[in-house]
Amino acid sequence: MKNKVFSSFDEAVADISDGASIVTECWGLTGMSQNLIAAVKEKGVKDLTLITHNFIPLVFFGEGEIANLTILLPQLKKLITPVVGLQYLGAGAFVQEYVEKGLEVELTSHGTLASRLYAGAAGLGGIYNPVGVGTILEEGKEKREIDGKEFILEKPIRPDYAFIRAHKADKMGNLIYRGVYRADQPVMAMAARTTIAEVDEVVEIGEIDPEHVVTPSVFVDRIVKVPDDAFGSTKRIKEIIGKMGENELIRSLLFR
Amino acid sequence: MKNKVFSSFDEAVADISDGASIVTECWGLTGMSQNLIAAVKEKGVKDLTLITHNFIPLVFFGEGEIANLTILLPQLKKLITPVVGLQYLGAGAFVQEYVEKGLEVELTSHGTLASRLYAGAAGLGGIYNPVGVGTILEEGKEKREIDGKEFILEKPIRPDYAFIRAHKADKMGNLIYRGVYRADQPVMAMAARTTIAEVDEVVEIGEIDPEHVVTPSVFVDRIVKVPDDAFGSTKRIKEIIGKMGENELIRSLLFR
Amino acid sequence: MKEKLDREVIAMRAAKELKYGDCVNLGIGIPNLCAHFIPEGVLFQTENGALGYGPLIREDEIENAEQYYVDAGGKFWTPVPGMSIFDIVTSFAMIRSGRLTTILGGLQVSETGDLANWSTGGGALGGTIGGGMDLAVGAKKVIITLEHTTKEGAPKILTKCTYPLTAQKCVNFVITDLAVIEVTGSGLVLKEVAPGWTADEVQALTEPRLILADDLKEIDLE
Amino acid sequence: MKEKLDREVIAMRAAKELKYGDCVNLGIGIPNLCAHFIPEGVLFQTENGALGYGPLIREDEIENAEQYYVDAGGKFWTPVPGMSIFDIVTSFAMIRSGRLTTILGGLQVSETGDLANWSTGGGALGGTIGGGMDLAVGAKKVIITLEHTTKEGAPKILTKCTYPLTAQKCVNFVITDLAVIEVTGSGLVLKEVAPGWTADEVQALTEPRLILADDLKEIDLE
Repeated sequence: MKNKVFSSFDEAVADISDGASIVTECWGLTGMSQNLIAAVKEKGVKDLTLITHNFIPLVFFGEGEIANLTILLPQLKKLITPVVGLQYLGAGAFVQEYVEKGLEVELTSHGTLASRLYAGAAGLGGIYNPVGVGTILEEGKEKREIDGKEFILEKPIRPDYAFIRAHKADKMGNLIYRGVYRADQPVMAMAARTTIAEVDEVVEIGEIDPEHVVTPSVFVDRIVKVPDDAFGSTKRIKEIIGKMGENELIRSLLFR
Repeated sequence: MKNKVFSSFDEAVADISDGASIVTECWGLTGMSQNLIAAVKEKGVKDLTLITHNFIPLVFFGEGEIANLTILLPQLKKLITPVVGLQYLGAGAFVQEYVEKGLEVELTSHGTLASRLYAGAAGLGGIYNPVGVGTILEEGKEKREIDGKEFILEKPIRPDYAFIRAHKADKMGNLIYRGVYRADQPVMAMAARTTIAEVDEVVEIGEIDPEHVVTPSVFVDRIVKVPDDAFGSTKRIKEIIGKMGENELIRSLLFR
Repeated sequence: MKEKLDREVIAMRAAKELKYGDCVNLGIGIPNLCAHFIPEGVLFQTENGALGYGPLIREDEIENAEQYYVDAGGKFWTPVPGMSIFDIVTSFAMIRSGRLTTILGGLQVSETGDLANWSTGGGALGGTIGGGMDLAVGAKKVIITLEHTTKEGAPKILTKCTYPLTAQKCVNFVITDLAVIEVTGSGLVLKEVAPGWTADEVQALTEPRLILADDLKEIDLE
Repeated sequence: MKEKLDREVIAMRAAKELKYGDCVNLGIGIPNLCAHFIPEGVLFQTENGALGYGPLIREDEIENAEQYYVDAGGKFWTPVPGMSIFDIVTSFAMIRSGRLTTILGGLQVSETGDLANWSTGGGALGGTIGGGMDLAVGAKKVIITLEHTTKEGAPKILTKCTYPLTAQKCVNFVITDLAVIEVTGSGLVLKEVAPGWTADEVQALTEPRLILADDLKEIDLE
């Protein structure tokens, strides 16, 4: 068996170069591959295309508490996402200065992004999508009536890399998630050419029931275990959640 | 909670009428919803459209031993499938007389069928498919070059009914499969308007771990438990497999 | 000035559209409040991949919040038996295959059932799209909750939306602080009015002409 | 007449194209035989939804056959640790995303790497399509095993296939009972010949012109 287990995040992202495209998840704190993101920040590669379901400045957290996706903003050439910022924090205003310097933002919807990633994985050339007709999403795209209904032609997404945050990997690369950490990660792993996973635990072959595998090993190229003191470790996330109650903005947003 | 558990197969298919479309699985013996198929045969509805990954006369088995999909042949108006018959048994020759009487056969490939069912579930109007270019599958379809590669426009499939053979259902309708029984069944359940499952076991709510659910309850409308003496029960399949060794054709096909 | 319904009552009325066995995805704002009024046997769905989960974690329960169990808006919820966890491909097949009901907030609704709810303008970066467009297009029933007019008194139910659209011809029901309106092929049908309000008074605050339902009645919260 | 390689030896040579860590989908016929020669650390994939499963059940082991564990051809296999079970959407994403190698049987291969392997004619019902088209189009490496000529001695490697195509320009390697040929942008490169055969003799049984590899050698089974 190929050795897929890497001992450092730096090593796992070592071959990522300028101009690469990366898909990664971010639904609030969940499923974020914080250490891979931090490693790409550190590496300083530029002109990246970033594909993500949410691109939100998590202003609630202190410096060094989390490595949020938005730290990559200065390294981006293009951003494909359904969510830039949060409405009540001024939506996409925080990326405006980068847009003026040339950042391209391609909006999409969550479901459309899921379908486009699936299309990338299944080798499709395009999909006629029912979502976005008559909206900002149809601008510049082919529109077509099929069986009496209008659709927009959307392109597949086939990223160079997927950064995955999983719960457990066995040494072959089979992954399981936990709760909504799953979300878009399985389809990201299928769509990407190279998949790198950071995981809570690396277990022996046979410890994951074959029926429960969510991402089969063939889709996973590199695995790094998240150390206890690293970003997004169970311990650190617990601490962060514990402190959420102290922040009035968080209290009002998440608990009322 | 809605009562989804039906006490008979006849009751579960009671509303299926002439002209309905049904998707169901058949990979050899596995995953076949034999009792729902037998109930539709018994009911005698006609002009059905049948969508399946394999449509194969399982000539190895005796009358009454299994209820194979091909028993529905006289009731079909249209068949969409990648496999009609087996090459060494004369391929599609066995449907020829029905074709002459008006049966329409639409060929596809396994992967294309999977994508078309997904497209049906995701509400897509069509997909540009890389498979089939330059083959019999492109006949009568739009062909188009996208980014230097040719694709064929394929239509989504949105069947009226899916017949599912699962391992366990909880009373809400969450399903798990076992081994390769899974195959195309999850996407069939997502694509169909009404999903009917025959299962080895109906268990209480909470007995299926939420992380292990393969088909979420919302996709499942009706559930029937397969009695021990019914087609495809664990007991009957074991008996059939036990007798396989006695059949020289099976021995040569499956074990050499 | 006459009293309008408050947000809780709008939510309560919207929740009445749901019945035993329905699966529902609730948007942010008034729709979120519906959770408190939803009848037993209705399952909640969240875009990021869960169905049939339990109540949201309350402010005084933060210590029970688990990172693995949050909805698409980041709110923590409680796992319960019978729920299911799935990936986003499955989640949006669920949303787009007409298996769900959705209750969403609205900025504007048009006579033909167009919905604007993601942006008041400002271009691509003026709002966030998220999964709202998918829900509006794909759900079997789209219920929009909103206040009947802007703070300045201008109608939000318009002949044509002026804000960027979320989806065309997608709305089935509109529930406001003044009325319950059904979107039909012939136009907007006024089904219920808030206590103390007349159809004429509601019409005066609505741009397109309302068709009065044969059984037009006062909003019923029973 | 000079001896050609038998089916087992073709399979053995084809198996040599696989290396540690590869995932492979084997077609029916000669490809199936490759299973006996495949190096350790190569994982098997079957279209109906399993990866990394164990050996096929042999004739004398029927009592161990389990209905839940069969490949796409209906053959029973043995579950082993590390394998994974998945649905067909995942399976064909695996196949079509270039993550697999495939070894397939062939009826004809053309100069440009077109493949015909599902039918010898007879229209839509003359053969079965299955997942072969997906594998031919989607795999990262497509290896075709076939006898170099028909029983009557006519070449199966042709300028243009005469049988209905499986896919265009999809073949990377052709392994026959006489030769190993690589399909390149400039044409068919003859890399290896069967023991006792010369390049000219192989060319005589091949329709398109073969380019001789600089390191043309005898088929190597070490």
